[in-house]
Amino acid sequence: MAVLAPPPEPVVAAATTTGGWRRRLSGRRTRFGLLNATPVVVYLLILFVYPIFSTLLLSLKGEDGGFTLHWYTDALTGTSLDILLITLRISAETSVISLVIGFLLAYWITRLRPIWAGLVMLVVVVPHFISALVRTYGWIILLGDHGLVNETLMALHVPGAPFQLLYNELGVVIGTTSVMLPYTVLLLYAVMRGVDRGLIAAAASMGAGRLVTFFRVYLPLVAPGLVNAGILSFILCLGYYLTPALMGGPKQTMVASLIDEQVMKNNQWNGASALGVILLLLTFAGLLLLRLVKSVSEAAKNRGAA
Amino acid sequence: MIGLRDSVAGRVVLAVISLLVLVFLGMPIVLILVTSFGSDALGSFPPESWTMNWYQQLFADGSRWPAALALSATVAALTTVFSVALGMMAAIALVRSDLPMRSAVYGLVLAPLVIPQVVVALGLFLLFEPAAMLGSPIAIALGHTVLATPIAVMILMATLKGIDERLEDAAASMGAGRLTIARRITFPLAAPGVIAAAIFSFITSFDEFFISQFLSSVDTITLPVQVFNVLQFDVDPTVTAVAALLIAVALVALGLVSLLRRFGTGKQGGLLPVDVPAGGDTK
Amino acid sequence: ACGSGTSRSSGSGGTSSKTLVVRNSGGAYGDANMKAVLEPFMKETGIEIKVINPNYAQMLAQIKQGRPQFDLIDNSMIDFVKFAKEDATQQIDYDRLKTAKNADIAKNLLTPTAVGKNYWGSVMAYRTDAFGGKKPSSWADFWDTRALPGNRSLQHLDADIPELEFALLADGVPLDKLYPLDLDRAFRKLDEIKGSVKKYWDTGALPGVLLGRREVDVSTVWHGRLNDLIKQGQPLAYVFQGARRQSNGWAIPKGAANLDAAYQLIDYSLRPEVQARFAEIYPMAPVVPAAYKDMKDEVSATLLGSPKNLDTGFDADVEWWVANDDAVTKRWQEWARV
Amino acid sequence: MSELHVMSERKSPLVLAPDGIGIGKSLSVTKVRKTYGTMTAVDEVSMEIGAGEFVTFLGSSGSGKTTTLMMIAGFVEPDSGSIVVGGRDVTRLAPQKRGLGFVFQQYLLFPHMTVSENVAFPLELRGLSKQDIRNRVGETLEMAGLSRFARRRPRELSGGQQQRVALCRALVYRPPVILMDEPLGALDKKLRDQLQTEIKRIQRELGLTVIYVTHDQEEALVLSDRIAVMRDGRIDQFDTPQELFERPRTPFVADFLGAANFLPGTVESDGAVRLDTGGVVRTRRHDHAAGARVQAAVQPGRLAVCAPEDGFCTGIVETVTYVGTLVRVTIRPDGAGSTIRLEIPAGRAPLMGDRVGLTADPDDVSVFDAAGTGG
Amino acid sequence: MSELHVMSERKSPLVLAPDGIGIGKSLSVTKVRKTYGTMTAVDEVSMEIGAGEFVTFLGSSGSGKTTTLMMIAGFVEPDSGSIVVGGRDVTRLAPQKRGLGFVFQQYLLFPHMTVSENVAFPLELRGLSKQDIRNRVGETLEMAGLSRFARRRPRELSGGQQQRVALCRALVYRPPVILMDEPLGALDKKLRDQLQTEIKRIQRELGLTVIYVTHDQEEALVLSDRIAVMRDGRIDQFDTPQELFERPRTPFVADFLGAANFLPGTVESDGAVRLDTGGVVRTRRHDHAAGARVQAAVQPGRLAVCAPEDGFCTGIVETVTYVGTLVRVTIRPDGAGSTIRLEIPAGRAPLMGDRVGLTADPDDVSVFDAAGTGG
Ligand SMILES: Nc1ncnc2c1ncn2[C@@H]1O[C@H](COP(=O)(O)OP(=O)(O)OP(=O)(O)O)[C@@H](O)[C@H]1O
Ligand SMILES: Nc1ncnc2c1ncn2[C@@H]1O[C@H](COP(=O)(O)OP(=O)(O)OP(=O)(O)O)[C@@H](O)[C@H]1O
Ligand SMILES: NCCCCNCCCN
Ligand SMILES: [Mg+2]
Ligand SMILES: [Mg+2]
Repeated sequence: MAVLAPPPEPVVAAATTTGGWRRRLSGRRTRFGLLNATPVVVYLLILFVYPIFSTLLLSLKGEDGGFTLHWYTDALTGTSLDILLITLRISAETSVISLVIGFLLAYWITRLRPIWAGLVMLVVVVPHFISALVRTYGWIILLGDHGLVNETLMALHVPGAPFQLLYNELGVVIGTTSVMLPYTVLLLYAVMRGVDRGLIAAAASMGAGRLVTFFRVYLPLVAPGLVNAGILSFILCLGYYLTPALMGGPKQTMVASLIDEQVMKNNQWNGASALGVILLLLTFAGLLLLRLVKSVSEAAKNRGAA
Repeated sequence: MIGLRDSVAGRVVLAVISLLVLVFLGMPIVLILVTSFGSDALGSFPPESWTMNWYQQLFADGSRWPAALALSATVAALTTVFSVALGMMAAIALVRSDLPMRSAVYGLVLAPLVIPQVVVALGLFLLFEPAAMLGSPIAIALGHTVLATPIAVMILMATLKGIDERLEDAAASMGAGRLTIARRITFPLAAPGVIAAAIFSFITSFDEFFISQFLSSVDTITLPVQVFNVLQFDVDPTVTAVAALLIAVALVALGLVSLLRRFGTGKQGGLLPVDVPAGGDTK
Repeated sequence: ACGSGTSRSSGSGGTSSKTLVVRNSGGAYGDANMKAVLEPFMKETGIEIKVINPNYAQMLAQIKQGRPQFDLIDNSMIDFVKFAKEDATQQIDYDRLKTAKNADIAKNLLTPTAVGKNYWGSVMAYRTDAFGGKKPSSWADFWDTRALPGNRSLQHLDADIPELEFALLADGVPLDKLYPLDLDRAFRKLDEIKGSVKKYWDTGALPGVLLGRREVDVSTVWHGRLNDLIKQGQPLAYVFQGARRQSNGWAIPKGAANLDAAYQLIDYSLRPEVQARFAEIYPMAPVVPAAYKDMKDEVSATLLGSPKNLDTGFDADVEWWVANDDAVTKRWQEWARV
Repeated sequence: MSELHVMSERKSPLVLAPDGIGIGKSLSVTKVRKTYGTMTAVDEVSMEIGAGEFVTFLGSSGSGKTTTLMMIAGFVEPDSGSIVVGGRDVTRLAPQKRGLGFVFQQYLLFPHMTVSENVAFPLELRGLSKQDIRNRVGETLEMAGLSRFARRRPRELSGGQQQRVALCRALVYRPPVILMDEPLGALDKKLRDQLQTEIKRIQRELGLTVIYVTHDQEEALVLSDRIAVMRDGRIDQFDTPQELFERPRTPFVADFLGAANFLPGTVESDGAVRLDTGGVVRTRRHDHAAGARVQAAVQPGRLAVCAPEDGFCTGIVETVTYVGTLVRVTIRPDGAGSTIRLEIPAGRAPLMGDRVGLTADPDDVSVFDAAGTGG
Repeated sequence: MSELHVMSERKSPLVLAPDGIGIGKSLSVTKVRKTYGTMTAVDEVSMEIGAGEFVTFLGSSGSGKTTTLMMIAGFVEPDSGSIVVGGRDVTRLAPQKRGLGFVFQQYLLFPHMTVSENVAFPLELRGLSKQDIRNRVGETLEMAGLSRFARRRPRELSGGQQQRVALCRALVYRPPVILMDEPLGALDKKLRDQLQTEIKRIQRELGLTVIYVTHDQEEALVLSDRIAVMRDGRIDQFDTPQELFERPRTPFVADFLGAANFLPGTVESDGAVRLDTGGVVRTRRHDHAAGARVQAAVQPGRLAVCAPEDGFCTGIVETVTYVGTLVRVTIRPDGAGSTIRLEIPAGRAPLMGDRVGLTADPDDVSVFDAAGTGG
């Protein structure tokens, strides 16, 4: 059950005493939350946490069965570390680019008539019904040295053409971005729809130009969506391997490919688990950082307002 | 009722950029479609001669494609139902309540996206194998739901945040129960998000490889597994015909969704998760 | 449609279960097997066969659970060495294989836990319209980017063992002196070509596309992958000189439910006529020399393992590869990244 | 139509109630309290409301009216205290189970439904037949002058039209208790008069219990059986309009209802007040001892102008403002003290600069402690 | 602070204006028209507003007030017509370039900013120093009684508090023209009086041009230099309050401003009106010919009770309602005709059932065609 009052500020809500806890748990909003959260939590405990637990424990087990951290040192040194770093970089690049493009597209869609908006969404979404393996052949035809893009550029005598658009980092980012775009577009669209256009009018009434209105009003209002979309595409990208493998070169190996290779060829789960745990920790650390940044900027703002 | 128009120049620039991006996104698919009618598919482009050969092979006797397509569609549909239901509840809990240990729950929900899929797949195998559920579409769907739910939750959370929750309160004040509120208020208002979540749940399942592979049995091969098997070692242009077919199926399915919405609500709506913007005029 | 490990294993114990479940990699290879081997076998014996396509890790997981869904594995011999190390496969009882006994199959294909059945191999392929009439004919030519300028493609480690042997051959190592491989020398030689390698292909289908789209002019390729394209008129050709041969074979997993039928099928598949029948529809070569006797020359000429072509290539030393896999993998990854 | 009534449980159909028997429920609020952080929005408010009573919350902006209503409806959980509706403790009950109706200050129309769909919604919940719904919705919209807009979406309506839809949506299903948060605030006088009459009629005919929030004193006085005057999260006085107006218990109430003039002075032995400005004003009965410092309070409308020698106080007319039927006059009293405001019929207005005296009926003069400043 | 003024262009800093020189701009609206589908929201409205003038739009709900304001501000594009601000045609200009201020009916506070950030926003746009902004924001919030809430978010405020923030946000930067759409609608009388005074003070001191929308006649009369009475998308009359009230040009205006009583009758040769109920009522000058069917209109506050024999009309007192300072009386006239409403000082109220006569000053009686029904 939703309640009219907005949720109390975290500071206020932080019930530290047990008495506070008991009161919180007895609140209708709390019970409602527990009721709704229980299915997914139980589901994930049974189908996710429990089954992978023993596998993840392997990351702490040596070949002889004893405790070891060497899978972690392995994962954090040499090639593995390189791969981890490149994965983070590609994921970051991808999520930034797909946020920017996704933002533009989503905004455009909010300004279109429903029928056109629907068609645009179709174009964005439909490619994803096709296996990445197959889609790649389309990319080759489009982006290859003799692909349509380069042929066109050469026909136009663009200096430097043909450009290498595949089998390097650019190729990977093109591929992963195209995969992540639908997520960012649809997510941002859902958020943008909720923005009261009247607020834009309000800013304009005070003489705010388009840029100011955009940065001071529109952007903050869709910021939660941007954060969500950014997190989602970043995380999805972290675990993505097909497109990078298909559209990148050997320097663009992603962690998921590495894991896949270790497991599928060598039945080597320990290292794979270590990498998985590291990804998990990195993600949580990232989320924590986000929250920290948010509360620090909030605090700074409050201090400024004082 | 109040809104600010975008400037003409801005609109033009935005449209041009957007169209370019769209062409870029759609082009590979168009190219594959064209290729699928070429006699030397995957060999040259544009094709030197045309053929329906690959489509015939798709439905030839002994072809595994129809079964794989049917299985994937079934599994994806189940996954969609599971993960949208779970995701909606989770999103409501995360956005609309005072949930104790909210961050922990959020972290748990996101974790399946980060853990390598092979690891998840092995875990599910170890869970379902003793239960004699290998090859069961339900088992595969339950597995895919683990991956699809986080995505659904993310999308639905963003959507819910954009909906004035006091509207739900208004309905409650008239005596609407929680289900009624969900059905009549939250869902219609969240429709774009719900449909987006459904689409991505479907796609997540439809495109998933490891879990499908690990949970497969003698007669259950999903489409991605079949595509992988086919392309792993050989050049088989039949996949282009499969791709073309899938595009058709996707278009029909998405078209149906919009029709259903139109008839369901009696309102003029768009094709996909698009609705008249809630916040202002449409122009 | 819910065949499950549990229900099968409960009936384990020889002949009680009528169905034989065969694992192979599916795809065109699986289709050809079905047509040339499995279907005729079913017709002849009345034994029903089902095919399943789990991959390596998945098979191991099933075997370790004690209830593999399959009775017979059709896979690359190199994987069987790994299986043996994992103690996942049974000792082959050669007494139960009448056909194999005197078929003159190469020794390295009759291992304690696996029986080879079809040769395949990695070869060079190139666009015939690429080098202005010049044709590469050896790995040295592949490496000679000055004489034959153009993009190359080599196989990625994700697809199979790296192609170190080709580098050594290009560097002048004779065919019979390859093993044990000189890693330093091989990678030094690979350094030379690295700049021209546009893509390390990771699926068997890719070289055909890369060559067909003129992304590269010369590439390594699993022999046979280009046959259809060539038939359709694409200007592509193979070079057999220096081909690396490997073989697919049979092995029986621990816990297999239907041993008898498994042995029967192994034996059946090694009959010369069955071997030939398969080779005619799928470009893999029989391991039984007698199979070539009745085969048309056009066919046998295109097969890597035919007596005529046997000397142009070499057999991959799978024992060496498994023993050195980890080290090579690590080194290859590091090499490829810098 | 008016003889239909609604059960408090959702999904139950509307039931015919015999004429004249009220369906309203009694309400009892005990020491409810709500704090936001360090801010106390509602501070131990208690009140007993009888079935079928029309009660208004009157109070300045931010005094806790909406918050109190929200707690009664169940949208805000009180930190402490209890709420009983029709004998049943609903303090921890979900809003949808309380069987109340609500008109929200911000309307909260469903943007995805048309006007008639919005109004039909509560009826659909109660399982009425299509035909009944159509009739009821039609009648209700008609009453509010909205028939032409039945098929519009809320965002295609003007502010006042939206507010009327919100009112219709709450009235249409006749909940036994209706909470209305400034339901007519955006309407012009004519419409407001008309809808006040309708609300009152429906409330009377069905015996509904209504809690009404308004910032319009006149509206409160016209509609209410009793008025609760709120200030800073507390109820200053809860009384009939007449009582409130004539016997305000605090300077705040006196001031809030009529923007009273406060005249400081000292109690004489006969109970009259000698003003600091000199004159003596006779007052209503009070229990301040002789010699006590007090302030005498008089509403601007209860002061009359007279010859300077006849008044309890004299001064110069400073401003005369024309406000339609009435004229507002401010007078600067001789000696010290702040200006005194009067509202008098237009015909009897003095001219600016006139020297005048002031008189008042003793019954219209309240006496308060000097401490109270009249908020 | 009050001597600061704002240029019409964004980003330009606030500029000191010499005291007494108005910074307001003139405004000219010519035949603007806006239709939504088949609905005409605003129908060829024209008006000239002088620099520094305070103009109020008064009109019933849905009459097109907000729409007209929106067109002036540039948020709604007129289908036809033109709008000139300070001599410059702005009809096709983007809102942010028009240099106007706006208080929206729905407040439209920025939810992601605190109260003080909301109010500071327009100042930041104009590049004021941090210190200046802090001071200006502080003063403005102080004026509206919001200082305590400076660091809250809008959703943590009561309805009236939010409305005041919206007002502050528009006043703080002193735009030369401010459009206000019911800016005080959610406030109680006391606060409203106080803020009316502030608005008026600021407007006068800086010579701002203000267009104000209200549904409150009294507010309109108090604040405005001129009032435009709107009905169904048109302006019925655009005049000074006094003119409007005393010489309404249409029955609608008469009715809307004071809920006039309309008495049907026939014009006599001397210009007086013989009512259908019998008596003769003297009226203000009019140009209806003798024998014409007309209706005489009198505001309830302009009627007085007298002995039955002295009145132009007699009747029985039907209801007497207590509304504070005044008493509302309805009288059922002898013979036919609808009830007549009076508002008279509480002291002079008749009793229910009394037979009374009615009189009125001839200057308070307007005469209209019989056709006009008075809306
Ligand atoms: N977006 C719209 N679509 C259709 N009709 C509209 C739209 N906006 C306003 N209208 C109609 O135009 C008319 C004028 O509306 P407007 O908002 O100007 O009225 P208003 O005078 O401000 O009324 P109120 O006092 O109720 O706010 C109304 O009848 C309204 O229903
Ligand atoms: N969510 C909230 N967080 C913090 N303070 C709040 C919140 N909601 C209300 N308040 C504060 O509680 C007090 C009472 O608010 P409430 O909305 O009940 O006032 P109100 O009497 O309805 O006023 P108005 O007439 O202006 O609507 C106000 O001071 C307000 O600022
Ligand atoms: N993991 C081994 C891969 C072997 C590839 N075999 C290619 C044979 C094609 N039919
Ligand atoms: Mg309120
Ligand atoms: Mg309006």
